[in-house]
Amino acid sequence: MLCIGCRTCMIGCVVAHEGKHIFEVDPDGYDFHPKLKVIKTFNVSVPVQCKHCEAPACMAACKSDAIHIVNGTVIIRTEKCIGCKSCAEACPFGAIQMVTLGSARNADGAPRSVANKCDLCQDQPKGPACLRVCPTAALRLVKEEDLGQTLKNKRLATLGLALGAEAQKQAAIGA
Amino acid sequence: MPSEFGLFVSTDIAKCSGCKACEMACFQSHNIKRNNVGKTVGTISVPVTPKLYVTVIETASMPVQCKHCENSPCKAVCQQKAISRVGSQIIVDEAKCIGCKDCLMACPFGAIALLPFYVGGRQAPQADSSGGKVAASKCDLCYEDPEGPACVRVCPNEALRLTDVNEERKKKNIAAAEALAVINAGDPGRRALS
Amino acid sequence: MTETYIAIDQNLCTGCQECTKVCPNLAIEGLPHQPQKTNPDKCVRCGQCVQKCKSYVSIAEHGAAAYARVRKERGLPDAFKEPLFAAHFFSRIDEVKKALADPDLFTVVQCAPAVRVAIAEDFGAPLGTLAAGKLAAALRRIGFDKVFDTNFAADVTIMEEGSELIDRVKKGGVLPMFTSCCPAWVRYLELNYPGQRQHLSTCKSPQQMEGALFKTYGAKLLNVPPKKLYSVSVMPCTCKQSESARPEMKDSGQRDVDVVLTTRELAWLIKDLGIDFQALPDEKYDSPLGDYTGAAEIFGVSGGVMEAALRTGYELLTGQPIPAVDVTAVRGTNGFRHADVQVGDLTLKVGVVTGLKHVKPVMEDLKAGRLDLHFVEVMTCPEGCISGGGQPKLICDTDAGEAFGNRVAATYEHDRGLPLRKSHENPSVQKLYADFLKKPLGHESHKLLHTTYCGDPKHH
Amino acid sequence: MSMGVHEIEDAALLFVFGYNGADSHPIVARRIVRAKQKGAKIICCDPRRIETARIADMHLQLKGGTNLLLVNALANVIIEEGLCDDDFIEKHSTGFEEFKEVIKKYTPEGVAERTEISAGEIRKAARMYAQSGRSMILYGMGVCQFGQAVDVVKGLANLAIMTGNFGRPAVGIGPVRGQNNVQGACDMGALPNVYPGYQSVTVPAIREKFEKAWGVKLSDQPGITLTNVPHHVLHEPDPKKRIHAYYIMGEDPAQSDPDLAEVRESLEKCDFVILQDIYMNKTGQYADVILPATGWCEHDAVYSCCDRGFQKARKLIEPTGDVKRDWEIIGLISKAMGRPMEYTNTVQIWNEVIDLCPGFMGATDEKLEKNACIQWPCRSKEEHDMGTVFLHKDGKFAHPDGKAKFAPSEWRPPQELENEEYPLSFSTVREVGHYSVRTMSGNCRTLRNLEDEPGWIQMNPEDCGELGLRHGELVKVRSKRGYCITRCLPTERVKKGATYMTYQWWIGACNELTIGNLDPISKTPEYKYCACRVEKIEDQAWAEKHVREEYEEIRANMGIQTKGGRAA
Repeated sequence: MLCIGCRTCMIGCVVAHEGKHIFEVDPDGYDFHPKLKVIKTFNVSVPVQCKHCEAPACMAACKSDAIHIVNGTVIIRTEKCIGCKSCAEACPFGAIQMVTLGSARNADGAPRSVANKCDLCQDQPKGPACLRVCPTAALRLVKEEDLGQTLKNKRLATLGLALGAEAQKQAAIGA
Repeated sequence: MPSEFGLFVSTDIAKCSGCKACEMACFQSHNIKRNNVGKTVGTISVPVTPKLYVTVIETASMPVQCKHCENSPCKAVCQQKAISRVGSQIIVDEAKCIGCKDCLMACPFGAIALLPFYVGGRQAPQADSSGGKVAASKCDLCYEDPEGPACVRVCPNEALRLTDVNEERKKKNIAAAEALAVINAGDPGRRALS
Repeated sequence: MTETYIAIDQNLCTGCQECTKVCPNLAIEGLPHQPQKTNPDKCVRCGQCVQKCKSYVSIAEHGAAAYARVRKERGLPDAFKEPLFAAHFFSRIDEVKKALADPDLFTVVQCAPAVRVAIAEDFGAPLGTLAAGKLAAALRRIGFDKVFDTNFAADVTIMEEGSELIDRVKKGGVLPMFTSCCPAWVRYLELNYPGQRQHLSTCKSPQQMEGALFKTYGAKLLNVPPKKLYSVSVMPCTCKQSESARPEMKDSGQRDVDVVLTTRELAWLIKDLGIDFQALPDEKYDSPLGDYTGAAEIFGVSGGVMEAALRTGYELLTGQPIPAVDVTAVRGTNGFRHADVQVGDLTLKVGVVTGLKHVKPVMEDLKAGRLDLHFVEVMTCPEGCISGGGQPKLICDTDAGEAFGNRVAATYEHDRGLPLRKSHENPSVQKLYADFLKKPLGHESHKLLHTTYCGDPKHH
Repeated sequence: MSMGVHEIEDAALLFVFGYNGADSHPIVARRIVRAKQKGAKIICCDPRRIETARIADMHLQLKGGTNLLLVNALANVIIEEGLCDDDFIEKHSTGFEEFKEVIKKYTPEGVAERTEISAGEIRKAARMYAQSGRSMILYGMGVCQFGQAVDVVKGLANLAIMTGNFGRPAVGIGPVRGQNNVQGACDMGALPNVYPGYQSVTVPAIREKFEKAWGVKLSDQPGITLTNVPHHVLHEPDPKKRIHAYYIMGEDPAQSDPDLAEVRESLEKCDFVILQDIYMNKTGQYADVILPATGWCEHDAVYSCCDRGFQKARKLIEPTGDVKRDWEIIGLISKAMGRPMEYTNTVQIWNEVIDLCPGFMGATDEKLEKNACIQWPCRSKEEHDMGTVFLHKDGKFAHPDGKAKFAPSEWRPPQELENEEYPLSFSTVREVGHYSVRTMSGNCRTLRNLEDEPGWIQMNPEDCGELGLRHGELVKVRSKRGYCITRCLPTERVKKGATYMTYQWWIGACNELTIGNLDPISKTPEYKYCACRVEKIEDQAWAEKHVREEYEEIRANMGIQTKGGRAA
């Protein structure tokens, strides 16, 4: 709920994936394809991006062997993508977008369009760019061990609540 | 707004009964002019050649049809230039097809079949006049029909829909965002702000 | 020839079960995505499954040999080029061709009202094109010695059934009285509500009346021995064949109707004989058994029998002409509709059911004594005979609204254009009574035109 | 601002009125988010469900143009329910009785219908504001860009005075300015009625001080405000009083001023127009002379933050191309016009400024070098005077009697209301990503790719439904004064009947629609309210092509290199 909808994460994503050359090429000559998208509804402003599912529907739908899990991250190998859109259709979160690449063309010279989604900045030594650039620190990387700790904390809190309630009940009976 | 990327018809497998109404409608829509097919079965005098293929197994069924790939393998392999992109869609020009079957082999979905090609109620001659012509047949989204794909219109179970993935993405994104609001509300560290 | 009428080809059925959704008597059995089977003991032969089925055999997939084999199994002519669907009926074209070729036989044909508003569709005409004249011409080109019309018998049906209703109302007979011209409905009632059989009109259907008259009155007029008279009917219905085969349907001394073709089969026969249907001139049906009024023509649409009965009943009861010939109160497409019609002092409560799935609540009301009606018309098919199981089959069911609507409109159009629109005004019918039957519900009528539906339905 | 920006985090209650921090100032918005994290309550008054509204404890989604009704009603509740800080009012203010008299009739029930906020909500908000202990008001262009703007500012100040929310840490009222360094421009006297340091041109002693320092004779008459320029070019009958030359620095009136048709006419008819800017802009197309200046990272400077904080900015890179620093250009022109102005660096200039402005006197270059920021007033050059974080300490105000003055006003509706022909209300807003008229951000490739021509019109989905409009469809937006083409953005965040556009687009130029109604005191135009209608464009293919071509043409006219430029 910290997100203020500023979309700096989207810019950060593009800069991280395009590299420094975006400041050197023709202003229209690079690919502006953020791999996450800030969504604003009545109740919420938040970037939506890939959840790196354990059983990815996109991977199951891919007929061209372009989607793989590498170290727990779901990665699209765009060079293998035939642009059939099955993964985009399969993703329940809308985390995959079809994009047209300016940087690559098909053998017949036609523009090349591929599926595009978050890869957790796997090539970035400092981790996901969206996290780093967010001015309100609204994003965080959920790791498996964090998930375990969060659950443990929640359960401890639940136990605490139950103890409190029990004490009140006893006090009521005593009174 | 016209779609930048190829639209395609997708199936809700839970709804598809495998009835082939889509195949019949597809055949009709493409043969009204070419083979004088009317509204009743009695007006059919040529073999039924659909552009989508209902596939049934013991537990499920669906019409397999072209996804109108952006980097289409079928188009890439066609030496005759019989497969091209019209707007955002991949279209086969049957007149140019010589039946080499490369596109059938290249398509990972099995969405293309080699079927007899009839014009005016008769099978057209093969290019070398050696016999009846066969040609690659695959979904063209009824691009010449202002009402759009016939299969979608006739499905008795509303199992088919014309899909624009980037449009659908908008809706899915909104649902995902709303879900994140609930997830954050359940997170003690962030609850103060929800 | 097998006595199976409707069947599902186990090799073609994909198990989509779309047919089970339209079957009015739960006669189709099977698992999803597995081939389905019809249970002949429950099937009412309405043929709606045949209309619905889109699971076809593709030549491209199965090859020409498989196609030819199935075609032969189903009794289809060589000229047949249509796709073959899993749900089908067996054709009797061969029997008709054989009879036509037999020099010893005198062939007569009758044709139901709904056929003429649909058959042209199979020759590329717009849905619901009226082709009464072309149809008569085609039947003549095929080689029938006399081209008569079921509509004549429909007018007779009104005389008999109208009189029966008046009789029941006046003498405190069993009410409500249900129409009996739809054989699938009759069979449905026999299977599910045998205790309510006495509510059925004793009248035979127009097809069977016409058949009985052919081989008695007709044989005399034509001066042909009844045994040499071969009687063919063309029907929009896949159940009429089984109706004609019922054991009680031989009151003329022979089988009243020898063979029944559906509309589609007639179209196949026309094509098989190389007749260019659309190029035919308009011709007339042969007199007197082909003379008809508008009241007979509307038998093909839901509410039509009721409307025809009211046109005549009103005048027979009151002695006055009916104020409006178009009785719009009973028209429509709703599954069950009812109206109060003032006939002189009598408020006649009438109901119309179309589509057998709508009849069940009506019958349950009847059993519970809640059905306060005098006369009920029941038709099995969605919008009456024009939507029958033997009518031209639509490639896309999404066209059904247009097809049925146009066929209904063409039927009423034909009715409006005829010089006579009330059954009792048909001069040939009047002559039939004067010369032969004497009076409605008379002795001769009783023998030839009425029946008791008493057989064990499982054997029909 | 009466407080420091960093104090926002420490308020017990933030009353955010007509201010959309997340879109206008993400960095200030971060302070608001932190305040919330630290337990502050937030009341957000805005017709749209802006980001602040999402995290607010109360969102008063008022109808546009009813600001003063709401503000007066809040005061009404505070008085009626005895929530005033009577001691503060007694000791530190004047005019409370007259104020009460005016406010009496603004009951919550009386304004509920017009403001579209229930009396219960108004009461609840008033109680929360009056009772938090540390309530801070932040307001923005949603207050200032109305025909009745100054009155609302005074109304908000009234609330702070009557509840004693002045002169302590983390209270007060804060206008969060519309433009970067607009505070600096005002501080430096870029106003028609004052010299630097808000010293009036009509006070002889002050004028003489500046005449002496600069060695020139100075006028004792206030000048002309920016928004009155078109009038003085086009409609001034006396040729001597007419404006003949127009020198524009870092501003793009042909994009940012209301009623652009009139602005264009005045730029065309004006005898001589000079534009001094870092990039070409729309106004530049009308300029006789263009003076290219250095950008923010190419020169040393002092900025003023909205909280009166002077901050030193240092050159990062050497300028390239034929450009000069702003002060160099001014010096050269001054010299050419006969009065040498020979500075060699910015410190020289700064020293002159603080010596002439008592309020800035202590903000020496040495202090600015050592500290991130010095907030004026800072009157002593001594080490101990580090400026003033919040104003009115101990209840001391700037009026001669040292007291705050209650200033009651009666509400006036906006000049142009919705009507049959133009059934929707229209307001200009900001969007994060493009700054102001985007002279700068439009030249940033990533920001331009994030959002580009022709922009969006935010509309309630119900209104879109009635017009048969879909997301992303191009539409014509029309007012009495003109029209523009933009894309439809259905959003639940906007009330039915209201529409919003950002004003930086060249094709979706919403100032073609806005009205030149000015606040009588501030002369700020009523950007936040006029009537419009939205028209569906049947031929979308044509519209897309039109937008593309128009964009290419505008860019070509501005000398922007295009290579397969992609609008939309």
